[in-house]
Formats: sequence, C-alpha cells, structure tokens
Amino acid sequence: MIQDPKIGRTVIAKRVALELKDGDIVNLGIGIPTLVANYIPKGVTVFFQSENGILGMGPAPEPGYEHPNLTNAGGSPVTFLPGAAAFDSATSFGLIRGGHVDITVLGGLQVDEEGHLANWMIPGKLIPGMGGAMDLVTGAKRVIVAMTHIEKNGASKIVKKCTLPLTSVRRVDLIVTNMAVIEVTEKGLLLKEIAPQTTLDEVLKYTEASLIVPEQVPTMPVSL
Amino acid sequence: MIQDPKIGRTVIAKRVALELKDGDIVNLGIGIPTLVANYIPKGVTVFFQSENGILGMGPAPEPGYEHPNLTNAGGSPVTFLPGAAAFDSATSFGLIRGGHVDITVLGGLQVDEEGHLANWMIPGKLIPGMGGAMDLVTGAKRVIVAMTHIEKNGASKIVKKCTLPLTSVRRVDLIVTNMAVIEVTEKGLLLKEIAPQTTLDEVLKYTEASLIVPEQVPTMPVSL
Amino acid sequence: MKNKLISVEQAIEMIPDGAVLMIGGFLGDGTPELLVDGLIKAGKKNLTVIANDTAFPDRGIGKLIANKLVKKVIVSHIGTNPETQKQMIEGTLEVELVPQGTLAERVRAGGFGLGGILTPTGVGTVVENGKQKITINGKEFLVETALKADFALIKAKKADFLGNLVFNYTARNFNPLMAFAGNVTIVEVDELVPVGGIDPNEVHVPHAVVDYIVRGNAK
Amino acid sequence: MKNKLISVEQAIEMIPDGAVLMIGGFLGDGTPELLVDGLIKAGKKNLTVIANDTAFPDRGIGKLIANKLVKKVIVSHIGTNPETQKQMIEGTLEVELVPQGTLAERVRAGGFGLGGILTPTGVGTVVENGKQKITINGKEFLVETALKADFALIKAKKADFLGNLVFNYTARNFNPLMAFAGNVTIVEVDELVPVGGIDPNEVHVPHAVVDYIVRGNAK
Repeated sequence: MIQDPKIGRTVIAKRVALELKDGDIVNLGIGIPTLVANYIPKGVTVFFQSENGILGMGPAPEPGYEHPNLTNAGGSPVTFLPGAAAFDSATSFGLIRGGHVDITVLGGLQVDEEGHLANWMIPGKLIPGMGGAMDLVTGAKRVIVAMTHIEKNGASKIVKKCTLPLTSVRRVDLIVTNMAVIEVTEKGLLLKEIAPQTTLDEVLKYTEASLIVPEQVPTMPVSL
Repeated sequence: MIQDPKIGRTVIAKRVALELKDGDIVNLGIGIPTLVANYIPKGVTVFFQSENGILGMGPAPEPGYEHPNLTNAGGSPVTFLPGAAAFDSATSFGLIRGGHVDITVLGGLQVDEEGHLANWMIPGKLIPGMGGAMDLVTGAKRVIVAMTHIEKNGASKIVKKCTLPLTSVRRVDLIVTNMAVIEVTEKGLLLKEIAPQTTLDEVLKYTEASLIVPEQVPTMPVSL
Repeated sequence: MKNKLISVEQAIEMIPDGAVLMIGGFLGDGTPELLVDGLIKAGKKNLTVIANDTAFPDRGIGKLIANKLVKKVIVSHIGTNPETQKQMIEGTLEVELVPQGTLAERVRAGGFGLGGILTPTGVGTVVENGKQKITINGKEFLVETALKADFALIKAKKADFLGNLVFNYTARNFNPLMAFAGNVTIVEVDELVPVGGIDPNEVHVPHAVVDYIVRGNAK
Repeated sequence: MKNKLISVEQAIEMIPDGAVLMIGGFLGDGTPELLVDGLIKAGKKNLTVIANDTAFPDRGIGKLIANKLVKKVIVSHIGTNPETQKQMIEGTLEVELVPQGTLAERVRAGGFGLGGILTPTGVGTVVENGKQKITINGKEFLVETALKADFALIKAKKADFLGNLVFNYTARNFNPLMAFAGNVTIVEVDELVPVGGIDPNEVHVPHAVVDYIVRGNAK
C-alpha cells in the first residue's frame, strides 16, 4: 500500500479526474475532491459548479487578485473562467437536485455494501452539518466518493452497513480510494482497480464490506 | 342608475382609483380594471405589476414605439416607467402569491354574500381559463372586484351564493360597481356608497344578495 | 467539446411525433417562432404542449393548434385563441387548465428536481379535484406535482456559444423555468456572443441546462 | 412617497429582542456586515437566525454567535465556527440543521406564498424525522415547510432609491430569496443609483419586497 498520505491523496485525485468527460458539469466537495481540479486530462473541458452560486469557476487567483464576492463553497477566493455564470442558492440547488450536474465528487466517512454514503456527521463528536452534501448525492447524475480507504486508526471506511447517519439513500456510483476503485453495482461492491504499490490482499484486509473480485483486477492507470 | 355603459365603467374606474395609496404595488386585470390606471389621484405614485413579468409598467407607447418584448398581460404593448424591473413567471407569481402585491383589481362574473368571487368560467359556454386570477385573489393583500352591477339580461352579479365555479375561497375585500361600493365584512356585504344618479331602491332591486344598509349611505365621491 | 449550434431543421428532426413539449412565451411574446414554424413544416403529430397559453391562431403556440399538430395542452389560458376552444368542444384537443402561478411552479419543480410544491391557490375550487391536500399550521394547501417535458423549446435574446442565456423584458416569462425542465432544451436566440461575452451577474440561465442553440431572426 | 433610505441605527432600532432574522451570506460572502455590527452594538438578545451557515467567529453571522446574541440558528452548516459547536454542546444555542438546497427552497417558499415544497433530499435519513412524506409516481418526497422571518437583513451590490437590487457574483447566494421572505426586508447596499439607473433585465430583486435601504461600506 501507498505509505505517504500526500501521494495517496494525489493518486485518488488523479484517478477521479479520469472519470471526467468533455463538457461535464462537475461539483467538487471540500478536501480531497478539490484536488481533482488539478488533474483534468488534456483535451477535456469541464465546468466546475460550486453550490454557493457559480458555474465556470476557475482556480485560486494570483495573490492580490482575490475578490471578496468571488469565493468557492469553502469560502476561499476563486476566479471566473470565460462563460461563467453567477446565480442564487435556489438556482444552484436547482442545478444540483434537478440532475443538471453530471458528476459530484465528495469525501466520505463510510460507504457500505448497498452503496450508501455517510459523510456529514459523527454523533456526539463532529457535527459540521450536511451543507449541500445531501442534495448533491441525491441529485447529481453521477456520485463519486473520493476518500482514504481506512481511518487513521486503521478501521475500514468501506463497511458492511453504515453506522454513521446516512447522507442519502441514493447509491453512490463509484468509490475511489488510495487503495482501490470500487463500483457500486446491483449485486454489490465490484473491485475494478487496485492502486499502485498495493496488493489484492491488502485491499481485502482493509475492506470490511464484501467485495466482488473479478479474476483480473488491473492497476489504476495513474502515475505516482 | 347610470344609463350610459361607458360612463358607468368610468365611474367604476374612478372610484377604484381612490382606493390606491401612495407607493402601492398594483395589479390590474383586463377590462374595466385596466381603466383604473387613467384615474390615479394626484400626488399618489403607484407601481403597476403585470403577471407576465414586469413591475413598473407604464401606459401604451406612442405609435411606432411598440416593442414586441414589452407587453402587458393582455398582450398589448406597454412602456417602462423609471425603476421598472423584468422577471420570470415564477418570480411574478412569487410577488403575487407571497403577498407583495398591495392591491389587485379584477373583473367579476359573480360575487356572493361570503365575498367569494367567480370570474374565470361559465361551464359549457365560456372557458377562457383562470390565467393568473386564482393566484391573484388568493395572494394579493387586498382584492377589489370592479364590475358592472348587473348582467346585460338584468340579472344581479352580486348573488346569495355563486353558481359559477369559484376563483378562490379567499374573500374579496371590496366590490365597486356602476351602482355601489360594497365592503365584504365578517357579518356580510356592507353597502358603503351609492353611485351618482342612483337610488338605494335601485341598488336593492338589482342586488340578489342581502346587503347591510347603514342609516346614511353617501354618494361615491367621483365626478361623472 | 460539443458544438451546441444547430439548424432549425436539425432541431426539429430530433422531435418525434407524440412528444411532450414545453414552449416558452406569453401570448406569443417570447415564443421561439422559428422552431414553431419548423414543427408545422415538418408536420409533427399528436404533440402535448405545456405553455402559458395558446396565444392567437396566427401567432406563437397558436399556430400549432390551428395546424392541428396538438392533441393536448396544459396551459393557464386559452381565451385568446378561438381555435383552441373549437377543437376542445369538438373533442379533438384535450385542455388541462392550470392556474398560472401554479403552472410556473410545477415547471420549475420539474427542472429543479422537486416532486412538487404546496400552494394555497385553487383550494376550495374545481382545481383541487383529484389532488392531495396537506394542512400546515391549520392552513390547507394543494399538492401540485412537478412537470417535465421531452423537449423544452425556448426563446432568448442572447446566448454565448456555451448556452448561457439572457432574456428580454416580458419575453422572459416561462422560458428560464422551462430551460431546466426539458430533457432536451433547445433555445432560439437573436444574438450569439463569444464565450465570456456575458457578465456572470447578468446570466439568466446558466449553460448547464441548454443542449442546443438555434439562431433566430432578430427583430 | 416613502423614502426607504435609513441609517443603520434606525434599522437596528426596529428589531426587537427575540426577533426571527434571516441574514444573507455564504461563509460571510454577501452578509450585511454593518447591520450585523449594529445588532452587536445594540446588544440584541435571544435572536433566532435563519442563514446558510454561521461563518467564522470574527466574520458575518459568526460574530452574532460569538457575542451570544443568538438562541437558535436554522442553518445548513456550522463546521467553520467552533463557537457555534461550543454553545450547542453547552446547551445555550439551539441548532437546527437543514440541507442547503432544502433551506433555499424553504426560504423561497416563505417569500413566494407557498406552503412548502416536496424534495427527495433527506428521504431515508435523520432529516426525515417528524416530517410528512408524500409518494408521487412511486417516488417518496419529504414535505419541507416554508420559512418566514420578522426581518430579512440582506446585502446587495447595487440598489436604486426604490429598492430594485443587483447582487454581486457569489455574494448573491440566499440574499434574493430572503428579500421576499422577510416581513420587513432591510438591504445594505454598496452603491445607490438613481431610479431608472438599472436595466430592467438586470434587476435581480424587484423593489416591491424591499422595505428599507442602508448604505454599506463599498469594498
């Protein structure tokens, strides 16, 4: 398995980026998902939507070019790309809930065998609130969870059944971690790819949920 | 009673105009209500809202100044007054249903003792559709019905109970006709004023509904 | 990236007989006339049209009625088009009347991923027939369900090549709402500007919901 | 005609202790800071605040929390303000968490005269606790009810003297929705222009819903 956490996050971001198709409308969550923007494949143009009310968001501005009224959903300064549009929160979630966002990439605390995601609270410990996550998971055309495979204490985040409060009963479509790519199918969790420097045994060891393992499982097509 | 129908309509419009207060947001229906705009008292500024998506509508343009994208709810060319705003139909009815329109003036087919209005269809005969009328009566802060007191065949339009399909269960506030001003109260229909050239007997004769008649009923304060 | 710009003919080719269409406009103001004419020229049949009204026999949506392309309309008003009333009485055209504010919200709900809305409009009238009612804090509301369409045919004043839209005055009406509610949304525009040519604050509809752009005849 | 232009002090004077306030902004972007500061200076108590989030302890709505003016918040997110979480755990601040898209629609419904909306968001999660559910075409939706406020305190980039409003980029967020939902709506603006100085197509909120205007500090 990949030992360096930073490399692990980069691998996740690079692999998720390969899921983006030309012309996609994409919403990236805070944390690892944000990194995905750095690895869009050449020749692919995507449009980033941010739930605070913008489509066509560009990267952070050069120092001195920050504008207080142009921020992302984490409150950080961003820029406009040509063709950007600003709108109110109801319209922003109209895009999200209405299925007009092609892909959302979100962080996760747990995903279970049914593809259910928990990512917004740990009762009695951490209650940041769901923000836009529940609408994003419920409404986006495709939901990708980008997260580390295990917690700091070694516990698997891919579990038989979520013990944390669910974000939505809508199944996620794909799970990308620092150890594997897992597709949520009608029959269960299908192991699609294994991360570089990682063995199948490691994946199985650190995955609490049952996995459907094909005879051949390729390595993630990402460079380290 | 006033014999000339045109003078009758003018009396209605002039009397309704006296109900408008400085700063009011006003929606006028098609027909007699449209005439009200011609008689706004001096010193009173009101803002006309039209349900097709405009606030700050001015009168018809001079010939040659018509623009195809600036029309009223009847499809006729109008103008902008300074401070006008354009918006979509959902926002337009957000203003209407949300109680942001101070007064709506609508035509009527029948109003009954409970203050219920019927004004959008005659089954088997005339089915234009309700357009915005149901939202206007349900949502506007104050609803004034401006109509002739009787039909062409002499039948009273102020009835015990509406026989035509209702526009809303929301009571109207005031009825202004070519014969009288009638306020809808908790106790019933209160005769407030009688039109010029009209007697109390005539009002009672042409009103099917029971009226509460005070000892003194003044004449409408309008010139012919 | 996909070029959204197509001809009227290409747009019309996509639309099968029997399609459910949302068409923008208020008594013809803000209706995509070239697309309407294209439907007529192609002789489409059995269309269902969701729109504010049926305009006039020789204008906007009214032309579709006059040419008998439509089997059903869901509208708030048909009073300006005698042809609509005639076909309704003859039994060849089904007319579903919806209060205008409710129609706007139902279209918006469809495009915004809502199941519907709760409105006081229509409570206690014939409009409530067959509908669920919900009481909130002692007040009754009708459950009015979302509307979607196979195609939304809308008219904008201006678009960039991505499909960001700006509407003009009272030609806005149902157009921005329908843009979200069409499974395929086709916009007829009078002015096409470069990407980046519209102030982000002034975009009325973001390009994410626009599938195709057709050049209109500027007036 | 009433002049809507007032001072911050006059605005704050109208607001009693215990008032329900909607306050615009997203992590402080688009929050009327002068009005927030005015509430703190006046030492208002037991406020209920409806907003997207509680921002940061030293910015926007977060300052109201840090200064303990608030007894309850209805928000989608409190993760950026440790003070909110602290007071919640201590039991001095009630926190009602609402999914962001649902919150936007509930505020809009309040301002638009709807009883509420039907959303798929939250079905099957703790968010559905205590709420009615409705099935439409076999799909479950939560009934989410409208929200209103005694006062809406919002921030706009530009206003004319009537109160027509234009917002700036991501500072728009909840502001236009709240403008409709306040029984009294007070807007803090950076730029005041003459009546007629805004293109009708570019007005984001028509003046009918704006009661008072306060001059802000332009940035």
